[in-house]
Amino acid sequence: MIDIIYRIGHFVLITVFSMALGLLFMGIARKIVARIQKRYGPPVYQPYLDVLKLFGKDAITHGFIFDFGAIMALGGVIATLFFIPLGSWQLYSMEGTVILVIYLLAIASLGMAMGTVGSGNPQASVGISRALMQMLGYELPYLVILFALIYRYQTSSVWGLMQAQAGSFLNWNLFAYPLMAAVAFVVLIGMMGKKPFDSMIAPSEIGSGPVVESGGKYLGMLLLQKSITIIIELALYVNLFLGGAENILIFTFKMLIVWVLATMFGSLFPRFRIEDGIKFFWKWPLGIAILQAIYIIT
Amino acid sequence: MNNNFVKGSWQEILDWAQNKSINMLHYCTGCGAIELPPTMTSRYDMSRFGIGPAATPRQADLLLVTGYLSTKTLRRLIYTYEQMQAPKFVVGFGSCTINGGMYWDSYNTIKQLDKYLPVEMYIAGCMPRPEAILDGLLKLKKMIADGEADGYQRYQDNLEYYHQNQEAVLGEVQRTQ
Amino acid sequence: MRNEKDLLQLMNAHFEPLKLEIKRKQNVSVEFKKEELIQALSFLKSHSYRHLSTISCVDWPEEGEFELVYHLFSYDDLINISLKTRIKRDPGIFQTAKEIWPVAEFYERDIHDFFGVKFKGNDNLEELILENWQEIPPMRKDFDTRKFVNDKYEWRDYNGQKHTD
Amino acid sequence: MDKNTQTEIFFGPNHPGVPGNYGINYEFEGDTVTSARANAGHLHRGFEKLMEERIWIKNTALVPRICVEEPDINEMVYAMGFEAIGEIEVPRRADYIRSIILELARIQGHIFSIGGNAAGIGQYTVMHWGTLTRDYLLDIFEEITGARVYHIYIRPGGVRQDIEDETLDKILDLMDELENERFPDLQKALFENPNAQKRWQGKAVITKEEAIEMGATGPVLRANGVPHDLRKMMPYAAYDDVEFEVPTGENGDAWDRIKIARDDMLQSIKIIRQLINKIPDGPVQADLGNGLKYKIPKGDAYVKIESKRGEYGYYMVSDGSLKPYRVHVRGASTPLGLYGVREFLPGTRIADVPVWAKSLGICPPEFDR
Amino acid sequence: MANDKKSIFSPVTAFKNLVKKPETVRYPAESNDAAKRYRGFHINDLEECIGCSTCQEVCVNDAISMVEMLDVPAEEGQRNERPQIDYGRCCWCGLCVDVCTTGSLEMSRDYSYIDLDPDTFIVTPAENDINQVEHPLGYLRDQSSDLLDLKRIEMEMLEPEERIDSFIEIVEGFSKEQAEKEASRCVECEICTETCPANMNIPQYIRGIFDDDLEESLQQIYEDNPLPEVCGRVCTHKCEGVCALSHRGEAISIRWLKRYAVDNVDSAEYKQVLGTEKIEQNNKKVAVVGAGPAGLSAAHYLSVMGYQITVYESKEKAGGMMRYGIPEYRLPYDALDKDIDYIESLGVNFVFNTRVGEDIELKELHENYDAVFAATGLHNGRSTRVPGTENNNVYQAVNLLADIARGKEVPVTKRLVVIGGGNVAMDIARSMARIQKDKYGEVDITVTSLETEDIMPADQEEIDEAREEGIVFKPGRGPKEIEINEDGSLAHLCTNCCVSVFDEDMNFNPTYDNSDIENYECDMVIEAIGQGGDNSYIDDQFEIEYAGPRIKINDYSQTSVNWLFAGGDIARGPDVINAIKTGHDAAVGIDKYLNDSLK
Repeated sequence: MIDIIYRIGHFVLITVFSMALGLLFMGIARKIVARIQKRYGPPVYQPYLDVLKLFGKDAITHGFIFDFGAIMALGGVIATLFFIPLGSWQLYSMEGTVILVIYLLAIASLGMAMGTVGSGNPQASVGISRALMQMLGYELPYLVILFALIYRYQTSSVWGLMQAQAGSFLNWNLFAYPLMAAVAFVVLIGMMGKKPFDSMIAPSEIGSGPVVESGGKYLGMLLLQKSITIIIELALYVNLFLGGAENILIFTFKMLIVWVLATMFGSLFPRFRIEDGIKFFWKWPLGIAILQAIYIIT
Repeated sequence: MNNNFVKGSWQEILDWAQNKSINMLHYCTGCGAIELPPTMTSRYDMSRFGIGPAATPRQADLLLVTGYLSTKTLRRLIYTYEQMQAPKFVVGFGSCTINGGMYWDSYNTIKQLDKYLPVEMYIAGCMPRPEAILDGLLKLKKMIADGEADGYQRYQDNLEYYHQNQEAVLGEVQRTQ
Repeated sequence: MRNEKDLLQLMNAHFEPLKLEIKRKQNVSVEFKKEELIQALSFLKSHSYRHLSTISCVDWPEEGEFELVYHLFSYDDLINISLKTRIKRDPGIFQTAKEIWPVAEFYERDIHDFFGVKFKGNDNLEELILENWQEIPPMRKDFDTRKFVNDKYEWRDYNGQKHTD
Repeated sequence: MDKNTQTEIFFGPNHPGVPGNYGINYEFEGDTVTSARANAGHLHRGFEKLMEERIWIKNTALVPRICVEEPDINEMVYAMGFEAIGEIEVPRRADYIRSIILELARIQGHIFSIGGNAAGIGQYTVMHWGTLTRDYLLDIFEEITGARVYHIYIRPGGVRQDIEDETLDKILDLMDELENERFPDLQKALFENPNAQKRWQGKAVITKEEAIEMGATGPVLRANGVPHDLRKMMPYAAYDDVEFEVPTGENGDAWDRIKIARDDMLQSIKIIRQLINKIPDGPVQADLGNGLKYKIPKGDAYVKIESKRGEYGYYMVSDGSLKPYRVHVRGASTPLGLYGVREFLPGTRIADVPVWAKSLGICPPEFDR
Repeated sequence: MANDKKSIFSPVTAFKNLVKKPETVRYPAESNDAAKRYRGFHINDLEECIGCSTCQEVCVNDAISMVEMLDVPAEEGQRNERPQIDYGRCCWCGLCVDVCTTGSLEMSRDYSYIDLDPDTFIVTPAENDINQVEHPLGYLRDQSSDLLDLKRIEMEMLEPEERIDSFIEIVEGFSKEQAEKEASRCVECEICTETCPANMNIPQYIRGIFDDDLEESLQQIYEDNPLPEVCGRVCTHKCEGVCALSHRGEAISIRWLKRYAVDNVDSAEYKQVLGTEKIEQNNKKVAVVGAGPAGLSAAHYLSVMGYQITVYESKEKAGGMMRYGIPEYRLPYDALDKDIDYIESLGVNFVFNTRVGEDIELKELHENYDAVFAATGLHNGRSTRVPGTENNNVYQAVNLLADIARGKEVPVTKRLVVIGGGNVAMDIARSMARIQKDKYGEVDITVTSLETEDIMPADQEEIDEAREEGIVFKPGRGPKEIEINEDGSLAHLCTNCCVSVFDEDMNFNPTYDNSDIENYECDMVIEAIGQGGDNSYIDDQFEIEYAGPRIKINDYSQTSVNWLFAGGDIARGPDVINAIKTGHDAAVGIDKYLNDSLK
């Protein structure tokens, strides 16, 4: 019984922590992009204020599916937190969590898709169709990498993969398989929807895509969902390629470095058109991933 | 749209949050909009105050009426305003929104903005400089924080007055709710 | 590479223009009867005057006429030629130049919006710039914009402070 | 295309991707536009009617408001129209100052539209830099004319006030700064950026025949290798005293047009330097007598100059009274904004609609007037 | 054109900005204030502003309107109205600053004014702008941005050598282009109308000249002034003194424009233009005593109203002081006759060589006519009565001028002295100079006056032109005595220094300093120190009230005797235009009196 209370407490702690950290990271990203653009940019705690304001505003619902979509997106993403080790915190570390995480992330995107279809705005539907196509784009190389790793370390639990890199930093996967880490980094940018691959929320083409109809608390929920997604994807990358960390501080620091690099890299490039984005994913990243996989298998 | 306000401290917190982060609708209705890019981008950078552009009316709190309004734009502006969520604010830029400005004898522009939409404040200028815009927005933030920015409330209370004026100029206007 | 005089001689040779005028360097204006104008347009187009800048309309209420002015430019001669013609004000009908320059359809639509001139052959003449406009076309001289504004809108008197003498 | 696979999108007038207050209603299937039509008229203030109500000098304040990106072009064409009908000689120094102002306006117009194009494809960094650079040019304008955007500076008969020497030096310093720091940054960040090249190359192609047929001029025409520039073909102000090349492109796509915008700016810097070095002394305003009683004989004239988007012309008619009898404004992007949308937009991808609209430099107040 | 190589690493230059200081102006902490020439909110110097409303006329957006300012006095040459600017209309174009006639309206560098209530966006700018905060000056009009045409059109005049030889008119008058260019300078602010004693519609008739519509000009002139040819030449033109353009430039030559308008309309068309072909008579009769400017003006307006007018004139021709007081080089007789002939053609009959009081009594006029207008003017020269003035070589200027006008032979000597500082002194001095030049070949005339040159009543142009014609001025001298030789001829005029002319409350009581004596040899002295009138023809028969030396009249020129109206120098001086004004008021008064709507 105590075990359940402990797990619930642990779960609530992780959710709140990752939300707060995610928003902080978004604030830092805005600051970095601002500095590149020769300006000061909003204060770092600005996302917290945005979320608080959004929850204070009225919002128009477009029917049950629209509401359910937002909740499902947030719920799906929080569910994936169970299976990702954040430094030493770990809820479930059984086998197969890698596949489970990929599957749950897909649920979150589908939730958002359902919500936007409910909104009935053509620009939203164009946006969400782009998001799903882009998912298709980056899922392929990512799966190849994951299967390669699973095959290499003979375990399909994220915790297991993270433990496999224990010991000195030399046997982090980043150094063991640098090419695969680079591909994963590019895929990471695609998954987070950062700059070169953000055609799904392109304001100048389709008026901020799927979220075009959601204001007030719906936008607040989607913002939180985005913050948790950032933390999840960064955590996955750090666990798989930077060997996780003993305590949460080092883990956060590693995530921060990866996040800053992704932001800086992203702010230089205009966005791909959706089909160019997918072609890009299927050309280089997929090729390298397959080569790396073959190298591992033989 | 019955917005039930919970009076007391919760409202103050919301007002405080609202003034810290304002989303300005990216819709340049008139010629004054040319002074918005310098204000939004690196030279005067209004995002320092938490004010940033929003692509759609749903996400926007602040509607800047930058200068004159032709009747065609007025119709779309009313649809936009009604799509925005309370609390929402309208700020009038330049002389055209006060008394017709340069186009006081033009057959296609409206002369007084506050007959059609509730206006929080006016910024003098033709068109106002970025510094004047920032002064205005800072004053707006203070007003929101003190809970004085109640334009949307005024719009609700005398809806009939606004609808009448709008129909006087535009003929029939499609109402959402 | 014709100069202004050659161009006028060319016009004289092929049409009976009512008036020929060299306005300034590289600027010529020729006035035609209404019947001849459209042929003149296509004739000039075939003689290197392929650029149609715009079509202007001027309202002469005393003479009861609209004056249509077609501005052409040649990238070889580098000369600007304004072809003018007069049409009666009340029927206000003229042939379209759509077949020669498809873009003329929109210039004609714009003139229809503001002057009420109907162009035979240009079928989509519905409102381009104005939106459900009930008055007479606004750019006509007999449309008094100040009276219209006085009736439809009122100006602010700054609760009594504005001193209007 | 049967109805159920077709959806209509109102792209504008309230849309970040659209240039100014202007709507393009297009139908699309899958990700390609099938038919489109311009929804113009949102910025119509009836300029031509207002101008007929005001005496000549008053219109100098009204005219720059027509096109907000390039107010000086309107002031210049209005002044040239007045001088053409009235056969008024402008002092040589005024011609030089006018050319300097027009070239400065061209640079700020181009840098702003390059920023706009970059924002259209998501490169916000260049948009911020572009607007920042433009703001330094506005400071110069403020120093010369007394206002940031609407200068009301070029007046029939010359210019309003003289440019002091230290302002001329400031202009030269700014030109150096642009050429040595800001433009190289821009070159690397945008023009050598593979994504940007991919997003613009081959998009929104308008061939030479289509452009000439439609009456489109400026970068749209020059992108097809045709060096047509009114500053060379019909020299006005002080353009006959300066040498400069007319940049051209090859295949008439968005990429060439944006490259022309950049090369135009480099040429403008060259022109401004020559003008400032050779500027003569003397008065800057012809003596036309009492401002309230400007009067020119009966007559009409079509005057046009090279704005950054192409030919910008006024057809002005005077009946010898104190007020213009008729002024017809021909904006540079009129053919594109109305006719071009219907003819050349179908077939482009949805993602490229903002690229299409912004790279062609559609400026709605020009045809709404 | 750089070769646009594609490379994924070239955008990396952007990262250098991470270390550099951002270029944001962190307003409101830091602020680069507006440029030197910035067009901000308006400020206006209320003392310097004369309320001429030219800014209102040039305002593009009808943003400026004139507001009554009670604490500002509405004296000569300015109104008590000041511009009020509606910032719900203003577009900060600065045209009002460019056109401001006094240069009082300026622009500060302040640009920020925000308010919830739109009704506060209106202000009457004073020395602080709408924010009531001191701000540095912004946009300043300069020589090339000035919208006013400050330079007057040069009027061709005869050269001094040429004009001394004859009595031909000096001022040649405007050509068509000159007149239209001069007329184009007028900003139609109507400040001159309020200052002109006759309140003539000056901007209206100048606009007629500008529009090349001289009929319109003539109608506008004749509304208030029936003697335009005269006034076009000799009026004291107070209007040009207060003309709005005179503050920063040269006033408009209003007088010469009036002359141009009237010169170029053929007198045959007058009736047709002024619509006086047929005037329905109302068979009432009015007598006018004296055919001077006042008499003629009353005669004209009464006859236009349909009254039957008879003018009794003591001299042999009509014109009064205009003919017999003003020499021909200033007012040619054909111009004077053009005005008089038109008045005569309206049906006014003149009775010459009949002096009321001698040939006919005022009582008879009272019986035979419904009303009488007395305008006999001041024709007797006053004398200084210093010792020696009784000598026959001492003459009165007025009599000499009358004789010159009649073409009679006038005694003139090689050297002569004129005592007096007004226009009459100038006229007689310059006339005698012409006669001397004609008779002796050279000019030797000295003019002494109590007043120093700056307070001499004569027009400054007259003094300058006289000096050009060789006349010597000795201002500030009091005439003490005329030395006479034994044979009756004059030796010299002995003068002392006149310290002050008027005492503190401005009435005439000169003080002298006898230690400074100067003598001027001369063989002839002409006194031109003022004229007196002989009102005996009234006083003997009727009780009438006086106000000082002049007859007391009300606004309708009615004297204390209700059927008797009076005008001109005997009732109100000092110049032609005031005479015309009193004549016009009398006409209106008589019309009211005879329709008994005046007691």
